[in-house]
Amino acid sequence: MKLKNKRWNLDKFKEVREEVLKQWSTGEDVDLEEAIEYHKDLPKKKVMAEVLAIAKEEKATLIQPRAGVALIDEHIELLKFLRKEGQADLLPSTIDSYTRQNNYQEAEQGIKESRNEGRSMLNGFPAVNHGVDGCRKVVEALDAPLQVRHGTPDARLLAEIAIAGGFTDYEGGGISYNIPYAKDVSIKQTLYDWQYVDRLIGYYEEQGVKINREPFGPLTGTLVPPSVSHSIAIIEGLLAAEQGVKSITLGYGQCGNLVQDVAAIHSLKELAEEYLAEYDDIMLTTVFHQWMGGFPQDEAQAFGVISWGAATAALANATKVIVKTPHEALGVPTKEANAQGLRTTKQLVNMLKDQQFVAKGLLEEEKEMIRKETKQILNRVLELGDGDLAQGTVRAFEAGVLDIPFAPSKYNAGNLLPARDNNGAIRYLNHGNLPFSEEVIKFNKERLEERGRDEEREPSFQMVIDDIYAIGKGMLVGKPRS
Amino acid sequence: MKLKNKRWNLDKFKEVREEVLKQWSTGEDVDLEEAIEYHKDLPKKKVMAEVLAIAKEEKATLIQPRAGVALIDEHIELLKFLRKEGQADLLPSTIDSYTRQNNYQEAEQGIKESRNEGRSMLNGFPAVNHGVDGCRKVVEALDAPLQVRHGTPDARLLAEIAIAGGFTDYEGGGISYNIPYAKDVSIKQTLYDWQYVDRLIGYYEEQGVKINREPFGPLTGTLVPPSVSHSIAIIEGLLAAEQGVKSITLGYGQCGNLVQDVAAIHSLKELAEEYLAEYDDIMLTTVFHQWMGGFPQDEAQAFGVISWGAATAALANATKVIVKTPHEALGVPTKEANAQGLRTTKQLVNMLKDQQFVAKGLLEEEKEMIRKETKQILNRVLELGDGDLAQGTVRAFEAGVLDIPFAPSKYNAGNLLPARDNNGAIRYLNHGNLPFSEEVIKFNKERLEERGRDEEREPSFQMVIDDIYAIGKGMLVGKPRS
Amino acid sequence: MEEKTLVLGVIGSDVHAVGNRILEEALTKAGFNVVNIGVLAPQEDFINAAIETDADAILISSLYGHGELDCKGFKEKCIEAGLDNVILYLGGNLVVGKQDWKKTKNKFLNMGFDRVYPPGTLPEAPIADLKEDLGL
Amino acid sequence: MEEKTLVLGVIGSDVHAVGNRILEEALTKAGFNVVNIGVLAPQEDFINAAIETDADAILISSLYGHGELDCKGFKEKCIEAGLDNVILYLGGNLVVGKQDWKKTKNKFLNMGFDRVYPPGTLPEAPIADLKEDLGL
Ligand code: B12
Ligand code: B12
Repeated sequence: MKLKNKRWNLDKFKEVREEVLKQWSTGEDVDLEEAIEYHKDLPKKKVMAEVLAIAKEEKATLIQPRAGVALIDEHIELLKFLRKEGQADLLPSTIDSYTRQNNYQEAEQGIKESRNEGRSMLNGFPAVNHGVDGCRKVVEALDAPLQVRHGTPDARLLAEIAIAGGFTDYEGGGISYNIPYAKDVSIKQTLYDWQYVDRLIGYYEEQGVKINREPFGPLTGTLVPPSVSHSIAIIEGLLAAEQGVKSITLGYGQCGNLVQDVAAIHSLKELAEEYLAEYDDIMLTTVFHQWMGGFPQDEAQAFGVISWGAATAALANATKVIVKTPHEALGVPTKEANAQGLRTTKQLVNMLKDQQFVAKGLLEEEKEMIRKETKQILNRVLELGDGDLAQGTVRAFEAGVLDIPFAPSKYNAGNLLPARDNNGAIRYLNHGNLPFSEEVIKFNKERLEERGRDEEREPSFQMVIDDIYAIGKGMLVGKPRS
Repeated sequence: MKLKNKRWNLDKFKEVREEVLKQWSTGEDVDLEEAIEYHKDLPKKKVMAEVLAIAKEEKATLIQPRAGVALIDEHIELLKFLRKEGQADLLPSTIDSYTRQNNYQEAEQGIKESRNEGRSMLNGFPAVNHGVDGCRKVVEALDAPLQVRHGTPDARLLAEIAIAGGFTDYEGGGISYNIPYAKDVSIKQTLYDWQYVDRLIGYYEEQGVKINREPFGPLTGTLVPPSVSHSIAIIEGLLAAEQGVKSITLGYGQCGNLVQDVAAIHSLKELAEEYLAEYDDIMLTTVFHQWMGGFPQDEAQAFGVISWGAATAALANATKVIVKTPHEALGVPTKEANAQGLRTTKQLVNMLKDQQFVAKGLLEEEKEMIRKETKQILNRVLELGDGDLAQGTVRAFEAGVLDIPFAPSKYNAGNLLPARDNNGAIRYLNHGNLPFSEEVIKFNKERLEERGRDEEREPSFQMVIDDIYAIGKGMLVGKPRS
Repeated sequence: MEEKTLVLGVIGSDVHAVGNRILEEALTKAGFNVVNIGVLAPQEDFINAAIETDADAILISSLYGHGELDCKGFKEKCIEAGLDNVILYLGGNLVVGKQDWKKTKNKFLNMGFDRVYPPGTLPEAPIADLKEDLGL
Repeated sequence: MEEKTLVLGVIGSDVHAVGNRILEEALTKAGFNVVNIGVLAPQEDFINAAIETDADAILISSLYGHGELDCKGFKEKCIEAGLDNVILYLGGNLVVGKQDWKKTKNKFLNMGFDRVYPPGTLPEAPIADLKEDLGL
């Protein structure tokens, strides 16, 4: 296996493909040419890239839930409910955790037990086991675009089946679906496997079929500084574009400070446009994730957190927002709770759609800092790869130049300690080996020292822990309890 | 009856007082000197002015519900619940509508029927009927300051009883509790009656007892432009200060556009400080009311509206925020629903407390316009009164120089038509006889024409109606349905 | 079409004026002759206005929660006043609190109202019903 | 005090790493010898680690909802491996969805766990319980 950021030739793709389709029995039902025809017959309202393009044009913010259950009919019922009672604009199929780890055998078991117990024993929709026909049943039952949302390091078979099954959007990437979601899988391996996915989608593109790709922005969802997630989002966007992907949604998980969050969405868009300028005809959109860390258990408080995410998404004018539910802290939501989160979000997105958050003063300052940090990281990544982004990414993780806080992967240095400043913006308490300039380091340090003075304690890991618990306890900044 | 903005001398006050205390049998239990001693023994945490002063100092935003039921024990239970389960910082006693219209006989009937039916048949707490001792039972059972919230044109007896009963804050004013709450009561009469209330509180102040006064900011709660409510708030503040009131909270009802709302709270504070400069030792605070117009019936959507109000209050740094509930559109909330609204609000106020909305660009522009409009109104009011504010107010209502949209009172000209502009800010579609300069008129007109072009229709009453329904239907701006 | 006359108002100590204003506008636009007695209207005012104007229907709003107390005996008073045939509609937030709508509705139907409308009713509903009930 | 050894980890295909990291920190600070096998840990890894380190207790996290499937037969395997006396704690979001906690708790107690903790448990709770159960 040789990893280079170069578009795969078709021969190589087809060679690997044979192996991929053998990973589970349903693989043999995938017929690429037939699938392309199938997609060409889909009405535009079922094609993610088309629906996103309209939203982008109209500066609207679309809303999308997470949802998936074990059995097909129940899954359709769930999605129909979210469309109707939740006014979801875009639909997901969240994949169960066994499928994410390629444990199709256990997924099969989960399907059986779900049938027996009469409730979903899986935390998502096992699309591989249900196969192309199963996916198409879902696609055909619904009147909105469907996206696969998962967390799968090796997502090749899932991509083959789900896309042939009529899904028009595929989440993930070689970094974002590895480091937060795996322990022992090398970056090199997942970048390679995701080149396959991107090449597959590039192939569809070549045949005139639009499939949107969305790197998973929030990563571990826990105090991730914007420049860390931006760096990864842009790398994954570039790697996808190289394989021929044309329609890309870059994501970011809410931090909770309005200025930082708006600055993050604006700078993500601008930076990505700069970096992707070398590729033609890219349709770039953004997705904002409502708070991805620990939630309050109380539903009224959870509604507050959901609303704040919705408001921020609208003020930042993200193309879509991924919606949490009032059950978040406790468990996979009922369809009713899921629809509630959607309706709360819709109310705010509608109320705020014509309001702007103007790029002046603090906001400009924050954007500038995010831009600087991100560029310093990305430049070093390219340097480390001698100009090759894929190689550079692998080496950057080795060197801790790319590093994700709280990630389970052993391929991640894990040196970062993020903490909130006095206004709740996320700063680097320890920037590990991120290649930051003195100016950037000083900026971050000063912000945290300011908080330290306020709380009469040295910034430390205890501060980080307090921040992790804070939103769940009703605060943004984890001030010491008095 | 002669109305002048001059502090009443004590003889006049005592003369009127004799009549007031005879309005209902419980009046005779009021002993002013004993009440002053009672107040002096109250712990600071039960004194509104003290608690507000700390919040002002700390730049915190306190949260307060509306709540009141017919019977004392149930009322105490309700307030205890809101304090404990809703984390309310400040407590209310919302008075029932019969008491508000001085129908103590019907209130008595309502108390009886409530006992029989085992549920509150009144929409609030009939404080007059419960008398001084009844009020003290409530005050003594709770550990936070209590405010009377009502809507009573002639609120003299209610003030005597409730304040002697240990309440430390009294809402209302001669305009704000007349025009939105009555049909046939003259401004002159209510200004006079509220001078009595203010003089009563001024008397307490002279004896060293702090009673806070809060003009009712939101008025009819329905598309009230900030300069209208600011003008009234400042007039009532000045009238109160003249009678010796020292602790004043000025209010404003959320419009829904973030920039306008923050600009409104900032400008309200600044303008009031300017106008009140002639009085010594005034402690001025602000209150932000979550959306006061029609609510969505769906609770998830209502949580969204509540959250947006909470977020705006925090970003504007109002001293307190009055909280709505998920039952708003349907009926007086259960205590559980009330506590939910509070918890949602607390979550946001906490998450946003260290965040600022910076006064640059659009915000400055908006503030400037509100200041101009308000000053143009207030200057004309003073002119009309030949320098006397009370006289000027009466004449200004006659002349339509003061005018409140959608008010039931026949003493209100009712010429105003407010409508939202494209960003959801409230503008004057028809400014009636408000004494605005060409510049102000042009500004308002242009904003609404811009919306008209966007919606391909002339700005008209239909636009206003659409705006009134909009939030209930999940939008801010009432765009024509397509 | 023959012009039908409606008496419109908000009963009791209730001051909610916004819905009343919108109903007036909508009913007038729909071709009715609307006699709006406004807010804070006692039962007697509705009856007097209906007699004076020879009204075909009375539309009562109650928003503030005291609908039960305020509407007691209204139908009986109408009959006494010889208004047996006048159609009675009632709408708004009729009771205190969020209560089961069916029960609330039946309570007021039993009190003699011909139609009873839940919170949030848009003007289109009573307009259609009036056309039906008045044979337009 | 004699140092007690705990095996800590997140079972099954579960990758939620944050609570695990915080528990490690808190338990270590509380004076325990913590052997953290991290996320994505199969039953066997817990058992092997416990044998190797002669552990006094095993603390299993399951956040992602597959707790029922992943914990099946764990107690039996412990007994087979001669770990009869090792204390077993389980915590996290154990089942799929927001379910009645009492039922969930009993389900896992019946499966042989000594203590079972609901979502959102702070480290103080298991620390106090460990002290009690290990006689510290
Ligand atoms: C952050 C997060 C993620 C991150 C995790 C990043 C990482 N690698 O760590 C990401 C985004 C990657 C993620 C992915 C997924 N997640 Co997730 N995630 C969360 C979230 C929001 C916070 C978890 C967290 O870090 N909390 C903070 C820490 C400090 O608290 P904690 O984990 O609860 O641990 C504390 C206590 O529970 C206790 N405790 C934990 N274990 C034990 C053990 C013992 C013995 C004791 C005594 C105590 C104890 O002590 C800890 C410290 O106080 C929760 C919901 C929530 N809680 O708000 C969902 C949640 C856990 N995730 C969930 C799901 C379903 C998933 C996914 C399957 C799908 C998805 N929604 O994307 C994938 C699963 C991937 C996999 N294979 O595991 C569900 C589980 C549902 C259920 N049980 O019914 C939750 C509850 C969200 C929901 N309501 O749907 N997730
Ligand atoms: C604005 C408002 C006010 C303003 C009113 C200003 C004014 N003078 O008009 C102010 C702030 C002054 C106010 C005061 C009070 N209010 Co108020 N108010 C509201 C609010 C938020 C909106 C009402 C509104 O204007 N809606 C918009 C219009 C267009 O809709 P509408 O009034 O519902 O009318 C429509 C329909 O109902 C229907 N309809 C109405 N009547 C009829 C009749 C017929 C025959 C038909 C067919 C249809 C119909 O058609 C209308 C047009 O579509 C409602 C809650 C809500 N709905 O969100 C509470 C609400 C009505 N108020 C309430 C209460 C309790 C009060 C107060 C007692 C106390 C308080 N909370 O401050 C005082 C009462 C004063 C008094 N004596 O009446 C309660 C009533 C509770 C209950 N029934 O259980 C409500 C429901 C809020 C709540 N959940 O507590 N209020």
